[in-house]
Amino acid sequence: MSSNTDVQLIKNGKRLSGRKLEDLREIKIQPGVLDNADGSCYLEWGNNKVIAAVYGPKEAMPRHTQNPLKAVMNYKYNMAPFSVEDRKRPGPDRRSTEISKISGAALSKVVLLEKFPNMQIDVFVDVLQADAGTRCAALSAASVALADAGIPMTSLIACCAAGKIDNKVVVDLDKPEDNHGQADVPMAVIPRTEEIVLLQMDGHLTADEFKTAMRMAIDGSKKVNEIQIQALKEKYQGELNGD
Amino acid sequence: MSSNTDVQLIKNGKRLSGRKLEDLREIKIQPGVLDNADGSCYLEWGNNKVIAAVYGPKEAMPRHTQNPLKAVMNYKYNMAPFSVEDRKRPGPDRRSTEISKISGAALSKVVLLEKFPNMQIDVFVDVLQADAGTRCAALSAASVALADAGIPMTSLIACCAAGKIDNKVVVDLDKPEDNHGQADVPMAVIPRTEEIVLLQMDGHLTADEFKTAMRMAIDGSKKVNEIQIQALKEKYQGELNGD
Amino acid sequence: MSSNTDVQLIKNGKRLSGRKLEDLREIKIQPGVLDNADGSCYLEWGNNKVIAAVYGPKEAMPRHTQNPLKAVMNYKYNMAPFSVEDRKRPGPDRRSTEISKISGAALSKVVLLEKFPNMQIDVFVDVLQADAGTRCAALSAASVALADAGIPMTSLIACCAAGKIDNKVVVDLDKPEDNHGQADVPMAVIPRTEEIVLLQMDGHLTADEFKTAMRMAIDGSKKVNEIQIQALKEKYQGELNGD
Amino acid sequence: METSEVLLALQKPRLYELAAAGARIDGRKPDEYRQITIDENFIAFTAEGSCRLRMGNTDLIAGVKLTTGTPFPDTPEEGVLMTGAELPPLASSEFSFGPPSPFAIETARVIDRGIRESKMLDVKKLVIEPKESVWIVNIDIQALNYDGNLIDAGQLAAVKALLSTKIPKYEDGKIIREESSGNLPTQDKPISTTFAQVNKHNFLDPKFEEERLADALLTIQSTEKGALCAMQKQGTGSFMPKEVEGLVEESIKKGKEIRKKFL
Amino acid sequence: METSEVLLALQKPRLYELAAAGARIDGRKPDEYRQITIDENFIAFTAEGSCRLRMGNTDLIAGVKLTTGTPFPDTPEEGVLMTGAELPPLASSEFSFGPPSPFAIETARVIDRGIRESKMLDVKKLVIEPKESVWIVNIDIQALNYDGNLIDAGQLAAVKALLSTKIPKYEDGKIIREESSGNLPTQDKPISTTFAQVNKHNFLDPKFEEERLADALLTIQSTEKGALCAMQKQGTGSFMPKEVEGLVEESIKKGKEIRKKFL
Amino acid sequence: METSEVLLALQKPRLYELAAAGARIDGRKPDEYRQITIDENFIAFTAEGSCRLRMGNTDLIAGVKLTTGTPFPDTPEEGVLMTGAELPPLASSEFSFGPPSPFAIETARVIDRGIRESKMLDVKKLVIEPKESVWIVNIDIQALNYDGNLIDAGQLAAVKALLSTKIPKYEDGKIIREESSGNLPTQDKPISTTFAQVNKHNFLDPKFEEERLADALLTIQSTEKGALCAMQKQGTGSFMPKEVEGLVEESIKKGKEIRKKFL
Repeated sequence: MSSNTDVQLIKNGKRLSGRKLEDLREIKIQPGVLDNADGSCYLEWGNNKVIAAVYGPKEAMPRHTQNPLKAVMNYKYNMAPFSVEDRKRPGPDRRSTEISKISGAALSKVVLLEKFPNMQIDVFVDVLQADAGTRCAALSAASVALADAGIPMTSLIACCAAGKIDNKVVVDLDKPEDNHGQADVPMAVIPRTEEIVLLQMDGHLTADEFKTAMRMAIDGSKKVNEIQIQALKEKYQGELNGD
Repeated sequence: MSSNTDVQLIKNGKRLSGRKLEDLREIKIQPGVLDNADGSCYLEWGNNKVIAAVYGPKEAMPRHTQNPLKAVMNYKYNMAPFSVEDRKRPGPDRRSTEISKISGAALSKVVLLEKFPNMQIDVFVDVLQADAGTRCAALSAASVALADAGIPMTSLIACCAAGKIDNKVVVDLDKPEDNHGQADVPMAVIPRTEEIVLLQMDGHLTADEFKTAMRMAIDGSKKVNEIQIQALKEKYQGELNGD
Repeated sequence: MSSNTDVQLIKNGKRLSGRKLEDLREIKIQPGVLDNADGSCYLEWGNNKVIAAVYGPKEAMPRHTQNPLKAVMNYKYNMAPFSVEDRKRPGPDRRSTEISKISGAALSKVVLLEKFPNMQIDVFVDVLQADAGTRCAALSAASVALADAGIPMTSLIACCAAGKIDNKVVVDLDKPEDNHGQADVPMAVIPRTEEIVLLQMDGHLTADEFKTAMRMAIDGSKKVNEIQIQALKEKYQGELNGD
Repeated sequence: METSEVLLALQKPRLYELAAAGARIDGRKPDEYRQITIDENFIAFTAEGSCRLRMGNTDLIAGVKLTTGTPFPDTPEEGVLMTGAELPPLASSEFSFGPPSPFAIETARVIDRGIRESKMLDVKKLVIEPKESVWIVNIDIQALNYDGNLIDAGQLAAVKALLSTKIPKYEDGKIIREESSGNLPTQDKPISTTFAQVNKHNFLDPKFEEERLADALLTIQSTEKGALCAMQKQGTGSFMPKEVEGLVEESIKKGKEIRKKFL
Repeated sequence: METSEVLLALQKPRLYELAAAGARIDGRKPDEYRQITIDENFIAFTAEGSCRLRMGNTDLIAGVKLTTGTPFPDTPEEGVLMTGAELPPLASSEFSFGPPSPFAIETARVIDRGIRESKMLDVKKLVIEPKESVWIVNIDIQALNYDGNLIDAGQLAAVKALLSTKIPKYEDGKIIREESSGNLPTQDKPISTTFAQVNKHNFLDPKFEEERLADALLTIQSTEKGALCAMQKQGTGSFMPKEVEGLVEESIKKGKEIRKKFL
Repeated sequence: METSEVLLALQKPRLYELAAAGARIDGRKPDEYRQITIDENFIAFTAEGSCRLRMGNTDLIAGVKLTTGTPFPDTPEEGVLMTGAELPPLASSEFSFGPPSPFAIETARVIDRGIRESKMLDVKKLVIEPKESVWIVNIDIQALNYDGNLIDAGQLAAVKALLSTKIPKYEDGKIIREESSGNLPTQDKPISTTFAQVNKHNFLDPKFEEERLADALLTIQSTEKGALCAMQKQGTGSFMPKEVEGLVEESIKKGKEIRKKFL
């Protein structure tokens, strides 16, 4: 987090964006938006715009990566060059490599990989426009794209961050809050059981603040999950109704 | 092409080099100059100096590139570090990658690739000294090197550029003309049929100017072809006569 | 070597470090220091600190590197980022690539590679702290690590450099001597036979000076060899005695 | 040969049979574009200019980012144009990670060529301080779904994005992206048209199967005044001179239509 | 699957059986660190700060080199921290040459995160000339033998190395490494604790087999005052919220012990 | 093992049998160079200095390009020498694309070493402005056909090219390549000699099969005054000290001959 915390981010209990401490930004989810992918999802979350594509299951390549007990989960988080204020050079960097690693691990908890020995499942997420919280947006979209691809899962996973700004714990930091905030705690959970499948933290939080943040992130994730389910319902009920 | 067109390139119908609009620069072609290659060709074209080597046909590697119906044509255009005014870092760049792609496609039209299933034919061309028109020089040399390697072809291909300088359409731009000219149209053709196997254009040309340029480039290519044939004859007649 | 030779490196027959012309720096050798490696060796030589690890023999990979007549010797010399005054970017550079090539060749003379067809033997040496003479320190440590790994060899090899400073031939240059010296001759030998398995030279030496340097380097190597043998004896006698 | 190549090759006979009668696999006329849908300023929050464009099932975004840097030594009084194309495996199982493929490089370079050679950008107005500092106009094409003809789609998106691009304010050596000092100075609108030669017929705007199974491809780009600014022939086949002349004519005509409809 | 993975998997049943009874393969208690041995200033001849640290059979060196450079544009009045982790094949047959693996990158980034976010370094005091020139503090972790838990071992070594780091003298745009202008300005001492979840039990300081066969891993880092500064969950398993709360508490407690004992 | 290696190995018995009698596969005497042909200024249009050299069937070009840049911090008043060797697959089926192989790197570095250590270039005269700007002398060896002994051939070509190199005019921070400010300041002419040890005999100027099948190789480089300036032993064999002394003597003698004949 920034060492510069002298920007006032909360006034009269409201955040600069007008949100209350526990308010999420607006989220829109649209599954099935790409023609080539086996499953896909477009997701807007505040000013974040991400798109996820799933390819597979298919034979794992190169061959030495094949696991006779289960499929390999291959998650790639990527930022488009124009997705951030200072143009990003195309290609993976250290940050995206780390995010890909822990996000793929999070999905592996719910995807029934053991149904597909020797296969791989590719999940690609492109961040088209970034406004803080992109790893949560990406993973939430990926989960919907996996459902859209018909890949068997025990549950969707849903994500949300909490954090600290102006010494207050809040949910779902946006860009200015992330730039001038004091802590960020991105999380992903299995909504029904509250099992935590992704958890990171940076900044400064007391143990009590962390407890509050964890609770807010879980509650936020559950709200995200409702929107995920609604979006899938709309698509597939629509299809069943012949829309 | 340059945005700087204030240099006078034609005076009294003559170009700075003394050439008329339809004159090619001097071209020298020498097949069979490299010992290791299966076929080779050294070519000078004005101040351009290029050398082409052909290796193959040989088993295509890595194996997944093998095509059971025909050989893979593998063309690599490369510029030596000292071949240009500002030293070029060794190794491929975006420009040479593009040139290699379209040049290999051009040769594929005439080489009987289907005679060599699962094989690859490597064509390497090094530009040793550059004076504009290197892709045409390279491809003209490559065609002779393929003949020198005894690779069956339906025809040689011959190349020549046309362009526009001082609002006149001319053939075979040299370096100053390329730097200060208005358009460049590199082409490669099958001389007998005038089939166009390589065609690029950049700069500014009306449809009519383009027609003229295309004609001049075809005619230029035919002249190049005569020199190609002469060079091959000299070498192989010489050999037959025991020189 | 430096073009700057105006630093006085020898006074009253003594070098800046207090050494005489034929004196080596202090050397400490400790085999068997790493748990994962099949053999290892930590070596201090003046302020040089190097660590060598041997893995193998094991099946050579990728498969096309396998040689049905003998094992592949794979030597990698590497400098830690903090091992030199100006931080070194991690990863191989041209210098370390060259050192790895000739050091692996030197070891290949004594290791019984033909006993292990289709296998590879990996020798990794990390320079942790550098004080001139690192390639000799690394190779001396590698030889002990191979012995520690139980890899059959016809002999240990031992290394030492000689050089010229203040117009005098001396043995085992340290950093200031290397920076301001006139010539450096790193060598590796089979101590018993004096066969030279590694030899490089740079700087300025007359043929006679070179002869002297070669002799001093061989004698230095023999001293290094005594320390190598002593270190191995201590470890393995200790083990036999149940220490 | 990859499995995907084998599967693709299986479609060739039908494609060529149809073409013999001038027909296309998706029922289009030879000179017909697929439906083009444009989302302007799709990346308004972070890009200075942007456009999402769908051409049938080809779906991509062109984003424009302005940065500053030193000019090239041989053009000290001109801004710089840089064009890249990212073709990630998200957009097609044909694509893979790693450094740009020859296909991606060619796509970016041909898009760049038309924009550069039409002099669409008035690069002389992109100088901050001669020799020292100029605007670098970075166009990035990001493919979302690949169904052929990335060049035409990418260039139309890029031109559209450039036309909407705002130059950030520049003060005391700092870019202030929140404020704008006006639009990018433009002076032309190049249009790219790509034809696929299938069994001697030339089909405009090839979709994936047409592009990949064609004998040859010809891209022709023209300016507002109907001059040519860029061409590129791809593929292992050939074109006859008369054929090229005809396609040039058709390209200029189509360019005018597209320009009228979308720019 | 590599042979080594298959061999490792064979150990899983025993590991999980033991864990069912709260026991570990090397006999340690669940909340017990392996023996930690520290060689301070191990690289005194060439590094500004350094520490060799063994945690059981995990053996590594943290070296600190100070270089100078321009600050990041958004923090013109702050020095720069850079952390890398080299995990060479010398240290384990698990590792290979080439660009850093995701595992190495994550290791370096999590170590970096705790040092950065605890504000251990007073980066404002690392400015040579605002906007122009600042100290860059390069921490390099070099693994010598890998037996699990590189994050805790690497971060402890790095903190130790930073505490002993001398800033070279800087005069007339030159670094004079022979002379020092004092210690690195520090203001905290973060401690990292990593837990491996094995069959529902959480084991502190996992050794290789525990780390690789665990369902999940949780790293928690805390400051001197007992606040959290960094966390990272790894692995395909999950943690319950209450479980995390318990580990947070344990981490803060363990952090105090380690700090007292070694710093 | 590559097929080419297997084929090469088949030639070994004959090579060693001949060598037992001091004979070589191409009939040369042990201390005989292949025919050397030199084309001076082969790249006169674009390079500041150049030379094409054939040594038997080994064929290469050395090109010298002068650029400007900042000096190394530890030698602020010296120009810079950079030597590269490109060994492309055009020159031999032994070579492949990609980053330079260890063989190419060693070749370039040994060529560089002799030129650098003989002090052939008077680098102190290559300063444009101390600390700020110096000439960088880029030597690039481009192999056209590889038949062994690239080091001797490449170094002779490089020395020849350097002797003919013109320094471009430099005015107002610009290189004016059309005009020259004189020759490169040189003060020595190092010569490289390489010997291949085959079945205990040492053969000067090894051709491909000798180089690749030799037990060991020794390169010795000497200055005009007959001092040594660089050496490099390659290969898995060994040399006896007396053997090296003999080769040093022969190298110095051969160096004088070559220098007289070609420089």
